[in-house]
Amino acid sequence: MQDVIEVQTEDFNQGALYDALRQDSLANGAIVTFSGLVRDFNQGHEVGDLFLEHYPAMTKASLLNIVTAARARWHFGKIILIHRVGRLAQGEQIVFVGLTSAHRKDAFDGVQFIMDYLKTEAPFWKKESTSEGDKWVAANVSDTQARLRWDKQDEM
Amino acid sequence: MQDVIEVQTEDFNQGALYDALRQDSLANGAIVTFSGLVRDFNQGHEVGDLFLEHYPAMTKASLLNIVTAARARWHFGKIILIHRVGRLAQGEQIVFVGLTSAHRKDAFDGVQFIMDYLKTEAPFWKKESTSEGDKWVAANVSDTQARLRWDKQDEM
Amino acid sequence: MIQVLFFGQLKDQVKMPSVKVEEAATSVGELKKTLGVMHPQWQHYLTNDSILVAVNKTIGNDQTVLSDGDEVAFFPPVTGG
Amino acid sequence: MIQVLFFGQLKDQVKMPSVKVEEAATSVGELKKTLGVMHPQWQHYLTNDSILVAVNKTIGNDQTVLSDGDEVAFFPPVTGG
Repeated sequence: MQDVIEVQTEDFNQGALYDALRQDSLANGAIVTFSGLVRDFNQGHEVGDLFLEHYPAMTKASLLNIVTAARARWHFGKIILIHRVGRLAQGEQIVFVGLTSAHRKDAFDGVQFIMDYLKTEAPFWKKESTSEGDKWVAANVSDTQARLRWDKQDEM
Repeated sequence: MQDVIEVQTEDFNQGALYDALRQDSLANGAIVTFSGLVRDFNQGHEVGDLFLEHYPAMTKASLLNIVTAARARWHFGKIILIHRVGRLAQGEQIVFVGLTSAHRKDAFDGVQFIMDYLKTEAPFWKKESTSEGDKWVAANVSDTQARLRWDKQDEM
Repeated sequence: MIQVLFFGQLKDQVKMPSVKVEEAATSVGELKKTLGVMHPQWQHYLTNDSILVAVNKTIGNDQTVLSDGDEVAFFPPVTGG
Repeated sequence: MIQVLFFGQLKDQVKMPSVKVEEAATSVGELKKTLGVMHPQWQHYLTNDSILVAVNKTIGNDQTVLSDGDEVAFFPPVTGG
């Protein structure tokens, strides 16, 4: 499998990951990337640092399952999925998903599918430093809804 | 307007464009990029070089209209749209669309909206060098369908 | 005078990138007829349903009104991206 | 013996990251009852509908069967990405 799936504390270089996707991508003219950053404002309050906890033994297997499920639905060239853990400051990169495909729509769908499942099934938990102390981030209903739309895909 | 809209013969550096998007993106934690490359195979035949013709006086205005229409539908931080013209070899980058948003779904929708309109309304025409000589690329019905889905958005 | 431009495959079909039309044409539809009289071999290409038109860099149609000095571009469906 | 792990806010609520359970529990539901007897103050958190469970790193539910040596993790809805 040429895919790259990593859980790491280190930052990543988006441009280098894009170049890795582009390598040998002659048959796959569409490249879509998503990056998620630490925001300064979340769920109505100011945020300082973020701490990302995970379940080490399970996290990577979970991400691999998500990528495998995406590959079962569409044809992709290469997929790169990187998620950081540990302490992250405002503006830092949290997650990268990028992939290549012969078809533009498949590429967009694939990255969104991976993000929607990651947001609802991969064992990561965010704790924010706020002016009122540390605070575990609550799960978002909109993420669950985004995830559920893939179940209904066949009816569309 | 902090947006960047360019029609150029020169190549672009995806990583540098991403860094420009990320700059001052504290309120917009989602960054989505799309890149389109020259494929080695298109509409059933092998392709060599590609020549991209445009209508110089109209092209940039058309791209600006598309970006303005996207901004009227969603809230974005920064938008970068670059389209190359002239002669391009296999594997070269043709187009880049990238933007930042506070919401993941808006970011994906925005990049797809811009690409769908660009593919159907921006005055560019591709001529491919094939083993049987030069050949103007025919428009894709699937691009028209992709473009039309935005008209129906309100019913969804 | 109206400046007429052709792009993409249409430019190859009419065998020139542009032409000046001195006769008055009040609409794009009228202009097409005038061009068809000047160059009968163009009629087939210009009346193709898929051909698009832009008047002064904005997409129009056969009903778009023309004035002296306008720039009118005819082209096939676009294929960028 | 069953190794029980807690993550996220739940770890703070039960005030420990893990606990070993020596008593046999045939299912996740049974294990929750056992934990609730051992630590009555945990009942409120473990019976929360939103709490997820993974058995040997795979998502399960109250009916998932347990065997000696299993690793069972309880955690709130995930918030990565």
